[in-house]
Amino acid sequence: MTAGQVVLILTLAVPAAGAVAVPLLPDRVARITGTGAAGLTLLASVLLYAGRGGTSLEPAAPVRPWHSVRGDWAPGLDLQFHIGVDGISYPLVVLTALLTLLCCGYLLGRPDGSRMLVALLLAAEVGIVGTFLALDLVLFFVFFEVVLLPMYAMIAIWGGPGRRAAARKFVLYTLLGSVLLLVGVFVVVAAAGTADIVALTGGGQLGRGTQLLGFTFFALAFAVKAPLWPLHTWLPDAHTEAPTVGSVILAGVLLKLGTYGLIRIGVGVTPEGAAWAATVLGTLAVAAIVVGALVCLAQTELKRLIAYSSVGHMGFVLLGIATGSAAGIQAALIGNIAHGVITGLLFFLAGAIKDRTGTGELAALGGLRETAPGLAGILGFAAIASLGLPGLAGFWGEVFAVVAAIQRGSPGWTVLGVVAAVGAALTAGYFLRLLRRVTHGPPAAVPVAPAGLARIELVAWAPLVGLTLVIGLLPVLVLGMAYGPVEALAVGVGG
Amino acid sequence: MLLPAVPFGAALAGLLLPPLRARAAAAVLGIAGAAAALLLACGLLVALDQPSEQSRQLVRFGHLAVDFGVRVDSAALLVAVAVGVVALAVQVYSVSYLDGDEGYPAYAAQVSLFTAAMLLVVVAGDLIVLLVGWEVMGICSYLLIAHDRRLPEAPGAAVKAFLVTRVGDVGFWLGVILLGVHTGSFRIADVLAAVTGGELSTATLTAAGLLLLAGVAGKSAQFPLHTWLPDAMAGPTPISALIHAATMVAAGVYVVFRLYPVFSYGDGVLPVLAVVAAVTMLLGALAATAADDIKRVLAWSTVSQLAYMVGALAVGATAAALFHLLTHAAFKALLFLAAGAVIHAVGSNLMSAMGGLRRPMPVTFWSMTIGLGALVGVPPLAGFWSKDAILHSASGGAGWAAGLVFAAGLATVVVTAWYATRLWLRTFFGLSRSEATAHDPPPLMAWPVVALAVPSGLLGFVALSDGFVDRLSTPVPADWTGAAARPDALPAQPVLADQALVHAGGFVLLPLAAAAVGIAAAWLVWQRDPATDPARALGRLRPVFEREFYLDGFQDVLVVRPVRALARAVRRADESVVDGTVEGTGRGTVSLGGLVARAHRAALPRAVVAVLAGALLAGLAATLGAAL
Amino acid sequence: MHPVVPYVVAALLFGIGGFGVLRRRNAILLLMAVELMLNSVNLVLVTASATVRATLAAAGTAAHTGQVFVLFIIVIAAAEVGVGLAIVLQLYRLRGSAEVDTVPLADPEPDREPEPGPERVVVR
Amino acid sequence: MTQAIDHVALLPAYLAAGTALLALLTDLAVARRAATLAVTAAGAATVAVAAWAVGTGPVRDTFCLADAPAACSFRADPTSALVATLFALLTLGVLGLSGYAVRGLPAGEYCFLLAASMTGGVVLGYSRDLITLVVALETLTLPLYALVGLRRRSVDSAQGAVTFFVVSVVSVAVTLLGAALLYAATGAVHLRALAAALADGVPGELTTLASAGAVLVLAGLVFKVAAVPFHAWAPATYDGAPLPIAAYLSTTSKLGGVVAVVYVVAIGLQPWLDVVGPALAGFAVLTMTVGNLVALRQRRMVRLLAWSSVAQAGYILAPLGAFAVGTGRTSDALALAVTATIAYAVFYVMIELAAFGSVVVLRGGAVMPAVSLASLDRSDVDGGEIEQYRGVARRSPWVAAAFTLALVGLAGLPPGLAGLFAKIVVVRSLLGGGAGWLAVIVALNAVIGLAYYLPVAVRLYGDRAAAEPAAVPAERVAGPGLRPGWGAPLWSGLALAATTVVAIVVGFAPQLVLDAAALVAG
Repeated sequence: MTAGQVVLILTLAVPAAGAVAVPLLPDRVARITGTGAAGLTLLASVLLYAGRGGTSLEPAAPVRPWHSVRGDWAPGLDLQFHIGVDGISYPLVVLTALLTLLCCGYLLGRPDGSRMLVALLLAAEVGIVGTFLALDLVLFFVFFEVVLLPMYAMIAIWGGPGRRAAARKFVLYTLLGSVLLLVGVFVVVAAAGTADIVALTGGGQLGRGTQLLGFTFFALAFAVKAPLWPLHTWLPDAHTEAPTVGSVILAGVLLKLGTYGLIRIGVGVTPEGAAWAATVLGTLAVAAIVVGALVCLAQTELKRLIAYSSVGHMGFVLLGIATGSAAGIQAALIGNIAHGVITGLLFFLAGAIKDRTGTGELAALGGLRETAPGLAGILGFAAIASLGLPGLAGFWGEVFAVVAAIQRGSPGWTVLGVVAAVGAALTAGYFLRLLRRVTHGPPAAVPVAPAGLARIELVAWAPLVGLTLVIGLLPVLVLGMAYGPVEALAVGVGG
Repeated sequence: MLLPAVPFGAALAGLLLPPLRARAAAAVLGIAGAAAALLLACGLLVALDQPSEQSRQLVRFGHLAVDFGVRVDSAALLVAVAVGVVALAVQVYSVSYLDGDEGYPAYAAQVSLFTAAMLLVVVAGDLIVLLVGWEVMGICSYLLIAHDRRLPEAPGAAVKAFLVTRVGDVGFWLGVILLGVHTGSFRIADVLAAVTGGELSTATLTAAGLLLLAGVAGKSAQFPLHTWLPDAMAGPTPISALIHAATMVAAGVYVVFRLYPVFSYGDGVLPVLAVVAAVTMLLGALAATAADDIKRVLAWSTVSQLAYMVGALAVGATAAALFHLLTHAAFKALLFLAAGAVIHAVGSNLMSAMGGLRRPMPVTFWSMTIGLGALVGVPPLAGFWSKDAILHSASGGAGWAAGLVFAAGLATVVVTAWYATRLWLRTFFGLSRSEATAHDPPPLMAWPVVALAVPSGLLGFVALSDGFVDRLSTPVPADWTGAAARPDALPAQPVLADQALVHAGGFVLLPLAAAAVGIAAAWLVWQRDPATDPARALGRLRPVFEREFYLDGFQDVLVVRPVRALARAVRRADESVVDGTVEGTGRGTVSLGGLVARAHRAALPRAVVAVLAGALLAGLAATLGAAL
Repeated sequence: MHPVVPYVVAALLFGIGGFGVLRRRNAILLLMAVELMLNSVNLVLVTASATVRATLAAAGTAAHTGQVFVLFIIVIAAAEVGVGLAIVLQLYRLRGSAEVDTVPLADPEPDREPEPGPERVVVR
Repeated sequence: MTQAIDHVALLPAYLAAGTALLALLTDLAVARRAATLAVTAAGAATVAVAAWAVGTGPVRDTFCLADAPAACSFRADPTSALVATLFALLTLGVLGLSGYAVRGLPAGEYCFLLAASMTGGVVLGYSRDLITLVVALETLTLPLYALVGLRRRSVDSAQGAVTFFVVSVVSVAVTLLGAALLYAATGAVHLRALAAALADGVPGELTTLASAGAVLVLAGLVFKVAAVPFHAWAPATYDGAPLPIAAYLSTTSKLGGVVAVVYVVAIGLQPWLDVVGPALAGFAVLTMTVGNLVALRQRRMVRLLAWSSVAQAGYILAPLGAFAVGTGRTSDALALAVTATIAYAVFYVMIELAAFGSVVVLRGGAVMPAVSLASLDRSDVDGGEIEQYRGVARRSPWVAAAFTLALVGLAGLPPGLAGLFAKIVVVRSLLGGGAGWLAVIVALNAVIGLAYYLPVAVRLYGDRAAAEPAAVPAERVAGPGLRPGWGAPLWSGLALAATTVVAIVVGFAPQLVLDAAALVAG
């Protein structure tokens, strides 16, 4: 058991232990232990970087995990407890750990924060980190499902007025996605005999027919999770009703399960399927961008608007994946991280505004600049970052998704690239409209309770603001380690 | 490398560090940043003899690398110096102009951020880094226009400014990406080498050229996308001076200057440029004649002067264009700052509220006069030399495009002269229509105005020195001598007009005469009745010019309203159709469940019937199956 | 007689039994119908046992299995009738009538629509 | 010639029968309820141990035909040991849960009938020919008619019993007819002999007879599992029966049905699967869909659990159905399908027992507002409305947690890992067997399933509307002459805890169940 493997297991074990321990402890102590557990997980996930055996720049074996742990769990089900981290999954794991820590910290400072919510956050974190680390298809599915109920409970118990219906729609829709994933997994496992992702990547053992069928199931499952346009209707409801912390985790990391899955399994395990469905996926992605932007222009509620903006941003990420080229997949990876950080921040802010003014309706808000200048400033920064201002994190994902689309050369793809660029302009449109409604203009009648920023809020948001700036200026941080694996994936798809 | 970094550091410090909220510290920081940038630019200008380039790889997407490249050459440095000068002047000026405003620290930081972004564009060695600077400038202009809390229409103008430029930027994005994708790298040097080396097909070049042109039109407020500039006057005056007169709007011209081979090799791009320039020139000038708000007059005059530069580029006189850019930066910034002083004194933007300020505000009067003189092109002042150079090269250029630019140029000279004089007379002469006791602005505001008056006056003479011309030459690789060098002869490739900027001889008289005609006409109309606005002479045309040819209305009807309607329609569709199907399936399953449940709400016999029927059917199916 | 005759009789018996089960309202008469069906099965088994011994001579497997099966069936039928009558009696005593078609399968009142209004969920 | 009878093989059956008798004797001799229950529980335990011991020993055959040793009626191999132990343990669990119910019911008769039913189950495990199979099934079911009707003053109970009785009798008739036709066509009653006869081809004109017989036998057996055309009795019977008996019905009786179907299909009708397969697939799909759909609309708790157990029966039958429809009938494909069926059945049985256990404890423990004063007597408490379970979590958090875990397990979601792995086993065997379309149907049904499990779970944590009458205080409940049994809550709680722990352990180590199931298929 090398140190790396121990740390790898810790990243999963610590939140699991936390999730079990927290409900048993008294309220205050529980929340502190919960935050402690989240902190430890972040530390463990960061440590994973050490001793990773050098980032492989040249396209090495398709998936070369830095550390990996392998053990038999249920051979009868082809289920191996095989987890490992590599260039593609590492940034996402760190992002998850960071967001969960921030959420736990945020709850620590709030009067109405409940220890059960912290426990559910840690349980969800186990599921999400497990999914990112899983190198066995069936294990991927098991962790993919672990996330479901904690999120349901979060929305159904601590949500807004219409939470029960929204939570039920969320859980049923996502379950539909994950059962399709189960069928897809076993279509592949039945054909290939093994469920090990490292062995399966590159689609060597699978015939073309199986790859196409498998990819269809995978694409459907992951399209539900990372909302691809026609399958996205659960997202706005879930976001509007979820508590602040729930929205942050939902938008920040849960959507990435879909796109990460599409990259690791869709493009990795069934590359021929990915190549075959590229144009369909690309068109739907661009449709997501444009529809997301247009619907946001006509939105009247703050959180719903940010939810639809996620649909648009994930559209760019999915466009990147659809192109199948190395540039496209890298654009998707950095798009993932950037969206996670920025939208996480946006939802924190939306929550803060809702707590202060009691309403999310844009019509009722206004003139935040006068009443809460600090909050307005950060909201402005987050909105500008989200509309893809170059120099901030959001820009790289969007531009290089368009570059990858145009790089494909065929007229169809160029049209997609152009429409995506126009979509980006529309994004600017609705974000500035949001800013104008919320921050500028005369102060609205709605009383703003604590005008200043609570210390806990600053602590929760500072890392996100910093990260947006740093990733914007130095995208190599996120992409540096992913050159090798992405190159290998792209070769598979003939990108 | 250092050049953009200094103001960027100042900006970041100003914005983020709350302890610096104190006014004094922020002011010092702002001015220090601008001054440092200016000194650095001048130092480099003096020290540097040939273009130097450093770059460091930022990130690699697939095999497309993006590196943080900086390319410094003489033309870039000249523009950098201009930017430094104006930025410094504006920083100093705003200290007193915004003394009452509590948002000043953020304002100062945003101006430094803007200066950094502009310098980044000027020295950018890589297309993506250029794009970064380009967009950051856009966002800074958005933030600064919306700076004034009390002004109700400020946020609207800011959003409009950003969105219109953003529409242009979509074209810019695509142009940059097209070039980058086809040359395999985003470094400008590689791109230019590929262009001149003939690796890119003319079709791609034309497409890239036109797309970049869209971006430039957006940023430099050329014809289709110019509607945002007049509204941007809602921002504080120093901002109008810095962003909407000297730097940002000039960035578009500079980019065309920088990527000139792309435009010149793509066939059909330069004629389009020329047409756009001509139309904008006339449009801007005519609209200025009828505007009553002093800042809107200057804004429209900026639009038309920019059109001059674009026209010069269209005709191939890149050096003349750059020279006009420099002079225009100086005198337009001067005019805006002076106008700021006047507004500060009189308390209103409208010229109808001004008049007879000659005596109470002598300093402003004289600096405004130099500025207006330069604008019109009165001989000794800078404006004359640069405008004359453009007109000369336009007249010398081959092809109908050059002729069009020349004709439009001449007509604009007349109109410019007319509205400049009108502005001059209505503000400083006749009886004072404002109640407030006008007086000269405080020293902090006066000094920058005077400082800017000097280059407006003397910059023309610098052009006389011969060393000046080749500094302005387009930074094209040395071997590029002209059309002949390219194997496939490009049709109607405008031979690069001879770079001589200064040339005496009969030709100079033509624009002078036109200017005189303009001034005389305005003076005559004003002289008959000093109280009323000479614009009434325009008669029926006035409302048309006043409403700026209703372009704003067209844009609203053609673009804004349909997009909003489409958004509402898509939202309704998305919620009712897509969401409807999902909810529908849910409700459908439940009602189906109800149906089946009702079938079970019967008595015991039905259960037995089910058993026997089931057995019967299964048996039948099996026997028939077996029989097959 | 030809072995098929008893099969036909058995089939008829089973049909009558089935019809009786479906038509009869009174539980006890229903039980009698079921007995009829069971006896028809006995008939089939007995004839089968005879024919099997004749045709499948090789089936030395305990020729009389069919009849043994019949014995078991008779025992089962008896047991069932015993318990069945007890149950019907209890139903009669409680409800005053042994009518089969008044025995509801599903609970009478309308079924719930899936989601009564939102209610607050309280978690300590 | 006397037949050599191997008594050791019969030991578990003897013990089970002995337990039944013992229960009667203790009730006569010692008239106290606690003693009877204790004796029966001890008896069940011994049966389990004995079955396990016999199972570990060599394979023993008894009651074999003199001339064809292969065809034996009673075979004690590891499979039968597993089945017998399962029956014994389940009966033990149900006995544990009967703490509350037995106070209102005649304990002696209750324990005797339960033990008798267990004997039937145990014998079913060992039976290898149609006659013993049918007799064992009858011994398993007959006591249940009486047990269902045991709640003396409740009309529902009587009606439930009659429904169950009538439909069951008709189905038995159908099964027997099928068996008779099979015997007529092949002359064989022992499963192995039947398979041999079918394998070497049935004479021309008898094939239709044989196939009709096969399907009718299957139809009868599938009634026990409450597959759709034959399921109408289940909700009424479960709701009418006392709660432990409803638990017994949905777990043990259903397991008996599954074992019977597996024995007949896997051993008896193995060569004729292309006849039987489509029928099974049809039953599976119908059962799943109808079960889930109707469960969406149920208002009473036990009826919801009844309908959900109907749906689960659909999932259990799916692998077998898929196997027949799918391509390639190699023997290991059959083994894969049987393993999946048995594994799912074992997972299901455990979770279902946990679910019913929680209902028993919640209803029995005066935690809920009694609907009417009439049902004050804790003995004939029934499942009650789902509404009554609102806000129960605040009073008894641990039981509510166990109930939620069970519900989520039934739905097949992670906290209930057992349920999740059960679903995975089914889908894996379906896709392994090549019936992809059936896998998709199972997947969709899982989604519908969650749609009714989750609202129930959430209601446990719902907020009790003030308007409802406060819970009836415990002391008023125990009226004169009704001593609250021998620490009823203790036993039930213990049984529930044991089942939940087993469910969790199996959740984390599903390989145990899979190896056991492979045993059966082996």
